[in-house]
Amino acid sequence: MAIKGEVVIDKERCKGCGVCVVACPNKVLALAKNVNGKGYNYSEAVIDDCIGCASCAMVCPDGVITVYKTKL
Amino acid sequence: MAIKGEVVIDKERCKGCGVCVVACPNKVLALAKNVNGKGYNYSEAVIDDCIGCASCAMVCPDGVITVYKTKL
Amino acid sequence: MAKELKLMKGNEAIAEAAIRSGCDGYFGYPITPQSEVMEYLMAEKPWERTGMVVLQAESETSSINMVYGGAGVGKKVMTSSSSPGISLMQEGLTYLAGAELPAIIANVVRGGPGLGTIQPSQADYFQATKGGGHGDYQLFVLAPATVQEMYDFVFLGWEIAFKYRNPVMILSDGAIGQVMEKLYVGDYVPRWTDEELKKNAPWASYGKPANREHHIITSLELDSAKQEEHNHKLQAKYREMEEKEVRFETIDCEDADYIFVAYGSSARIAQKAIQLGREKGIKVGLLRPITLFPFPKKPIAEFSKKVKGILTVEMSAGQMVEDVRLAAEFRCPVEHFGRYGGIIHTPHEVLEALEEKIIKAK
Amino acid sequence: MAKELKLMKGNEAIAEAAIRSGCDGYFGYPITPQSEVMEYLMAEKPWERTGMVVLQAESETSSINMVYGGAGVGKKVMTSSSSPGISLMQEGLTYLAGAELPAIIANVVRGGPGLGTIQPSQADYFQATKGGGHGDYQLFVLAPATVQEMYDFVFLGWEIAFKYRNPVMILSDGAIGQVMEKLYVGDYVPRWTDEELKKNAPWASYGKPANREHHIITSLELDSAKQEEHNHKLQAKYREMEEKEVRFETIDCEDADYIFVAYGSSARIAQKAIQLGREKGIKVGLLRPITLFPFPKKPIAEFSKKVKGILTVEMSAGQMVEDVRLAAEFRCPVEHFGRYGGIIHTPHEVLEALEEKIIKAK
Amino acid sequence: MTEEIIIAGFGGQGVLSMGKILAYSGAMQDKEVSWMPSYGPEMRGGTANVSVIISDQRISSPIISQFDTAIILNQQSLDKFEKSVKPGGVLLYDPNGVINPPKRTDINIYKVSATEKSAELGLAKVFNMMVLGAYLKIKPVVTEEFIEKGLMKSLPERHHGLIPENLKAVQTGKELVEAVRTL
Amino acid sequence: MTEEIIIAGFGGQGVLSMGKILAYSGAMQDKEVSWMPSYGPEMRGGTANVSVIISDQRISSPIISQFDTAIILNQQSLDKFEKSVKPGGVLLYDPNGVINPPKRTDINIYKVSATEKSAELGLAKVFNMMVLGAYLKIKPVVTEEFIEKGLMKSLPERHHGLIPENLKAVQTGKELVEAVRTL
Amino acid sequence: MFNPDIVKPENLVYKRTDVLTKAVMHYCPGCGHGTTHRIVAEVIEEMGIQDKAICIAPVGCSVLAYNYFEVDSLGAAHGRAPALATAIQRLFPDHHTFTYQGDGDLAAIGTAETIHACNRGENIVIIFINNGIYGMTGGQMAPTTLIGMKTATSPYGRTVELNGYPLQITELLAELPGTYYVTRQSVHTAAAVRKTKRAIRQAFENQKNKKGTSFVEVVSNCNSGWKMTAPKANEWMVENMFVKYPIGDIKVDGEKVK
Amino acid sequence: MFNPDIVKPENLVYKRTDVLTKAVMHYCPGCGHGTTHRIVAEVIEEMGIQDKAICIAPVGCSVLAYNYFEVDSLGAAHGRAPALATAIQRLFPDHHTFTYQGDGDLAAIGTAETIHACNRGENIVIIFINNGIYGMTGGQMAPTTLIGMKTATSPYGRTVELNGYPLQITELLAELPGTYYVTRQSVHTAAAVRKTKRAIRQAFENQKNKKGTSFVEVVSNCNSGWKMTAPKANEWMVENMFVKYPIGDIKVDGEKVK
Ligand SMILES: Cc1ncc(C[n+]2csc(CCOP(=O)(O)OP(=O)(O)O)c2C)c(N)n1
Ligand SMILES: Cc1ncc(C[n+]2csc(CCOP(=O)(O)OP(=O)(O)O)c2C)c(N)n1
Ligand code: SF4
Ligand code: SF4
Ligand code: SF4
Ligand code: SF4
Ligand code: SF4
Ligand code: SF4
Ligand SMILES: [Mg+2]
Ligand SMILES: [Mg+2]
Repeated sequence: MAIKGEVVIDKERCKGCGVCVVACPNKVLALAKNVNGKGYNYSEAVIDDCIGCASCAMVCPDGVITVYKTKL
Repeated sequence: MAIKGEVVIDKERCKGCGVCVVACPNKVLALAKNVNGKGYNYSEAVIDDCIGCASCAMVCPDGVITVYKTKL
Repeated sequence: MAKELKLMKGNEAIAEAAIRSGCDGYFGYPITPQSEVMEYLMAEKPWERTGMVVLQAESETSSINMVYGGAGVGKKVMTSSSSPGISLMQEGLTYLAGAELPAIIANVVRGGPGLGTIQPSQADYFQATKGGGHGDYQLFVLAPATVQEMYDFVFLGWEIAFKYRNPVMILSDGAIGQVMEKLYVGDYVPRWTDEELKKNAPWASYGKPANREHHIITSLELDSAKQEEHNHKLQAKYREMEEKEVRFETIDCEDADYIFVAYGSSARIAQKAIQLGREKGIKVGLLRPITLFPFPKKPIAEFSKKVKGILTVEMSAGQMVEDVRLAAEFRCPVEHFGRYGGIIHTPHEVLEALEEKIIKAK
Repeated sequence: MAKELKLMKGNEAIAEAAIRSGCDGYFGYPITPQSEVMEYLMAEKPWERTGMVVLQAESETSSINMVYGGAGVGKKVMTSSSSPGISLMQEGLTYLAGAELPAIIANVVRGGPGLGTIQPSQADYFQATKGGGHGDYQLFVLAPATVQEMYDFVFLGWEIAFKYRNPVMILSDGAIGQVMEKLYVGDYVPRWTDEELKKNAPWASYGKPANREHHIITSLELDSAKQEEHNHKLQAKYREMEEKEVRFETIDCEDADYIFVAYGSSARIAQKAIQLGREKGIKVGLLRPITLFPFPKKPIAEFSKKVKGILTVEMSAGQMVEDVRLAAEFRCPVEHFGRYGGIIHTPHEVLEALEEKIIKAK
Repeated sequence: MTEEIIIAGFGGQGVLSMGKILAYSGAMQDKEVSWMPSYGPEMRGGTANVSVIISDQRISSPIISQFDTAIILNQQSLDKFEKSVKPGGVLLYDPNGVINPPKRTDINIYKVSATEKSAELGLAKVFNMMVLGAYLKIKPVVTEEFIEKGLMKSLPERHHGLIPENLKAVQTGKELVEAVRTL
Repeated sequence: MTEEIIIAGFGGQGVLSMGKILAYSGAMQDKEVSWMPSYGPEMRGGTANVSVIISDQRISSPIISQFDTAIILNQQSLDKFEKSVKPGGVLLYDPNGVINPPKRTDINIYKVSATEKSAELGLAKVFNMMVLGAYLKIKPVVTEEFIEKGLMKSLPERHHGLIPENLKAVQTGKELVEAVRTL
Repeated sequence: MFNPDIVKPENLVYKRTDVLTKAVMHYCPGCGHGTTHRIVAEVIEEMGIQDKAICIAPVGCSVLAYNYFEVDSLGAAHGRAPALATAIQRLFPDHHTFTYQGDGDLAAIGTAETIHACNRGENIVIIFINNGIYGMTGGQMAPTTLIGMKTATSPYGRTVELNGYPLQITELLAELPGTYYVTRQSVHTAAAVRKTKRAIRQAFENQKNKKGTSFVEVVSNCNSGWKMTAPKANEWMVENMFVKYPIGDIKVDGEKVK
Repeated sequence: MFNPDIVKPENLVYKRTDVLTKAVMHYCPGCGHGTTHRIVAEVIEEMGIQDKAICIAPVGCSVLAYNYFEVDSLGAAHGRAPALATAIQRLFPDHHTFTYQGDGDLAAIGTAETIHACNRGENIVIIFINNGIYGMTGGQMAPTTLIGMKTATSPYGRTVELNGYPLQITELLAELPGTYYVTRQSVHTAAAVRKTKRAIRQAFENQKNKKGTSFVEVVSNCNSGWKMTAPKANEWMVENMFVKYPIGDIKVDGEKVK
């Protein structure tokens, strides 16, 4: 039984600060090449290793990350 | 050889607060019955036991006591 | 309303009025000649009777900001001080005006500038009426001339302050603050319940119930267009006050050839000078502004059409005289007389000034 | 005097002028839009070159009192801030005036009231000229309209301040503080030696030599008679300033039917409005007060006898307009126009206001 | 009728409360009154003074510099206020500690040895009421009846037991007063 | 001649210094100039803009809301300032990151792909000078000679070595500019 | 990479609290102000005190905090938030008045108000964001700026000679008998955020129990003022700020922590 | 009782210093202000620094101190003396700028100025008269007023609940790295006066050696405010004030005394 998480990032509200990227224990997140409407390179999940630990959400100053977790 | 002191109190500047009276180790000083021009019962030497220790002068807030001392 | 006779200092009357008018909080800092306001409150312990909070702050800067806080949550709060302390409150006062908060500030004026003297003066007129703080704003300024008015104007102050969401200054001086006179006090007005507060100060930040948006009390608006709009709103309010809230008293003006314009202590002295003048056959009257802002422009304008001259009598180098001139529009001579720096003019001096500056000067 | 061309912000020009004019000390606290004054000084490190002291204080209250201290010992000291910070200095300012201390205070005005906005404004006119602090006193108020004047008026400021032993306020606004323009700077004026200080500020408390009485710097006088005398002395000084130190500029006034009265940024905009007006055949000129106190009453009185109307242009709800009316004595219509709360009027708006409020209105 | 009075002496002599009782009494008798203490750091020196006005009309300035009556309780106050009595006015003083008695000849001068008397009777506390009595003998600006009412109003209720003693002192003062020189 | 310009983009794009060099150059060519940055907390958002005026006459207000020319370096600034160009005026923009290009038809529109070009050349530092070059091609308000003088005056002496590179970038910009739609 | 099997309400682990408004915060990317706001709001939500919470915003970058907290709020004059809070909490003793202040606001111009509110033991919560700089006005030196640190008003680095010592205001406040809880935390890692949230919860619980002043310092980055990216700023903070401002409890339940 | 054999210049043991003016001080009889003035003046005389001494008088009973010290002086606004002194000493680094302040002035309204001057380590001397009351304005409560003490604004005695705790500002200042010497003394006995004088001397010597801030508290009676005779007030002071404000050195040569 594996723990599986998923993050939903509000791309348009993300400011691309990158602190979530640093905070993720599994290196799930990275800043996108593309920019959002405000010109920020928003954060996105780049690999599928999220464990739903919410570390990213904890440190996100703008509270734009929603975290889900389930046991598969 | 005895130490002999003498205090000169500027009666008109004395405010009769009495702290010199308390400070004198030899109880030389007392407040006068009479008042000075400002209505204060000024301090005066009432016995001849002054040893010129200047304790009275030290505590006098108004600096109105001058102290002399000699060895007789 | 049962009226009870007391003999009280003006400062004490302010304190007594605070308690009886349902004031929620007083925040102050000692300064001569107004320290009795807080001393009286501390002795009366209103917190045990009405629940009113009384606190000695660490400075006037702090007390005015305590007032800002209390006013912002919808409470009836006040402070008092004297000139130097009031100067320290200028930032706080412009914040109160900018955020449109109701509050009472009593200034028991002493002689300046600087540390000056502790004797009575009226040289804070400009500061009170033209804005000692920055920006375009107005305090509502009441000028009591008696101990009774010191008391009454606290009640009136709350009315105005909450009606217009505007700080009210009670501008008196050391003489009115220190003198004991007869005073009739009325019944106790209870402090507002939480429900009354919500009704009377619906805009306040008293704690957000689930069913409304959060409230924000602030004087900041970084968007200049909105800030200008806010300023327009403030100006409209001030114009409304000028329309509706002017208060003044006239004495012996019906047949007057000359009038004194004087407020507070000076008005009382001028009143005596009227007697002296009339004894000498000089027909002189008195217009006493009770509100310094809004200033009684219209009645002065009317008089300026009728009388031969106006003498303003102030314990200052000449401050209110500017407003009188602006109102009289140079239709008749308007001159200033006043002793200042802690000296109070005598009725004789006042009359003499009228003769010298107005009657003889053409 | 060698003149060197620079491109500088108004705020930087003040700082550069301080260094070049032999200023001994600057004490300040950050606030937008004037923080560059101290930032420039800190970057230039004048203490290594001229010995000038530069210190960031813990508040404006503190910085104005540092200025009071430095001024009291005869040094050329100054501070700068913007509206809310200046409101906090009101006690300090009345102390400076009361103790007759020379100093320069620059106010780079922003929109109020309260925290307001950080955009330019001219709504601190009353505060600067009528006494934001308590008591009867006057600051000498200079109103620069260009970066060059920001620089020049620091030099002029010292001259006036020491000549009259009076604090000088340089009243500008966020636009003049933030804009970069051409600036010609002159030679360095060395700081005073101790000997020069004693000569130029013989009254100062710089340390008592054996051969004279001790000096006392104070604004306190508990004896009301003496306090009144002191006040008379101050008033005489202010009258002397009014006699001798009025400064203003007129543009296109020779043939003018109408004139604008405007200072600082507004004067520049009005100047542009003149062009637009003259293109339309409206003969309008500009009187630009350079000293706001002493106010150019006489020239305005003269114009009021000649022109058909006067429009004051200020970024405020109407403050200087009162002084213009008092000077014009209602001989011609005097109206006010101004955007405020951080908004700057355009030349078109100004011209339109002239047409609406003066020309069309009879 | 307008009576303008200065009462001046040392702190502790009951100057302010004497003034207050007088003012209260006037108020009870339906007169306009004012009571204005000097305030400020001169109090540091231990002197105290208060001006009281009792009048049938609205009182203009409560701060006055010329007096119908000066009630003087020490030398310093005598030096300060002798000159401020209006010509034809009254100066009442307690001679205790006064080395240089008043010299003016255009005013009515009275004295009351209340210090001495109250010490003698062991009634130092009502010294000031004796002085008040002396004053009322010279100028009956309020009637006895209202002095009692004034006392009742100005003293806290727990002290109302002392009223008879106070009224007695007023009486004593009336008997004690001597004219020194009257016009 | 009076030319009123807004330069707007992200912080870090050299907006303020481009304006400063332009202003300095004008000043060296004996013109009146003003340079007025927007200031305040909107800077937190990372945008930066500056208005520059170059004129033969005394400049009235340095704060202007309508522009002869807008030099626009990102979408946000385009959204904000497109409407502020005077009819018949010039809008010059760098298309990098611009999704919604300018739509007005009553102004002259130019573009300069300076971001792309400077990246390509590895000369990101002089990106802003390329934009400046493009502008000067459209509106030669100052001559090349004075741009050099302006650079000398505005750069600290230790950076004077970089001037040739900067001038070259100006040149590149002049070549790079394209008219999108002119009246 | 969006998995509808996982993203459904019953699997929700973390979502933005509704005690924050919908407004986009104006803070620079990665600024600790945002994180701290979030957890203060979460505590208010968890304690169910939204209707009794009153936020006093300062003058500083968080001047607009009142736009973000979905609670009744007031914007104080620079440095005076503790004076406002004093009055409000005394007037509404069952409310939860808290101030949210920067280091310039609290430790420079507001020194007297802070010390006296704490000394009186006002029953308030003070959240103190120490980023060693005046963020709002463009990065000038603050009382807490480190020695050697470059700011707009110490462009060559702060020196003791010119500007004195970094002020450890928090340690000073812990000396006052009126403070009941004094702690220093940070929000740069998930673990730190969790600890800080517990500290803030503790502060509000103390207030509920009328214990006096609770003071929570959050050492935070000002990446704009420090001229670094947010992650770099956080690293720099750990290496430099934490030396002068060590993380941990200073006073708990009215007793200094040894 | 006047003996001409003894009263002659060569036998002089003590006389009033000429660094005090001839003016009669306005202080109440027995007030410690006068005593403290005297010994400050004596130190100035003994050190020969009259020409370099600059006195900053506060607002408080000692507002007129400038009339008594025969040195160049300035009267500061209430609480701001340390700001004046900061500027003056920086502008005249070889002078001896000292402030003379009461507890209301220094520890209430002047808290920020005091703390920041001390924190910057300004090379000034601060003489701090702690009499637990606002003497000048008629005896109101000061930050240093003891619990239970009756004043004009605490007529039933100060309570923690209403007014908070007596503020030990001196201990607080000793925590700051900028203070080099912090001591608490008194002037109620001859021995105490001698010790206080040594402390004041030490303070001015430190200043000469540019050591930073020296802070000398003098616990003193306000017999008027306390409503006692001066001798009684001194007794009361020993029994009550000294408990909360114990006499002795708190920090010497930059090191806290254990
Ligand atoms: C009386 C007054 N002085 C100065 C300012 C300008 N000002 C605004 S914010 C600020 C400093 C903010 O720094 P800090 O408190 O550390 O908050 P941060 O922005 O770092 O979060 C200053 C000095 C002001 N608004 N009012
Ligand atoms: C701004 C301002 N606020 C208040 C006052 C009134 N005031 C004068 S002295 C004083 C307190 C003095 O107490 P303290 O400093 O303890 O000195 P002390 O008289 O006890 O020696 C106060 C509040 C003032 N002059 N200025
Ligand atoms: S922490 Fe938040 S704002 Fe920053 S990059 Fe990640 S999701 Fe975006
Ligand atoms: S929830 Fe945890 S594992 Fe998933 S992205 Fe966030 S930090 Fe990484
Ligand atoms: S201490 Fe001085 S003032 Fe007091 S009684 Fe003695 S001599 Fe007189
Ligand atoms: S010198 Fe000493 S012994 Fe003589 S009177 Fe004074 S205290 Fe007493
Ligand atoms: S300037 Fe600093 S404190 Fe302010 S929002 Fe940006 S990073 Fe945060
Ligand atoms: S009131 Fe107190 S402090 Fe002031 S002089 Fe009198 S005893 Fe001294
Ligand atoms: Mg900060
Ligand atoms: Mg004291």
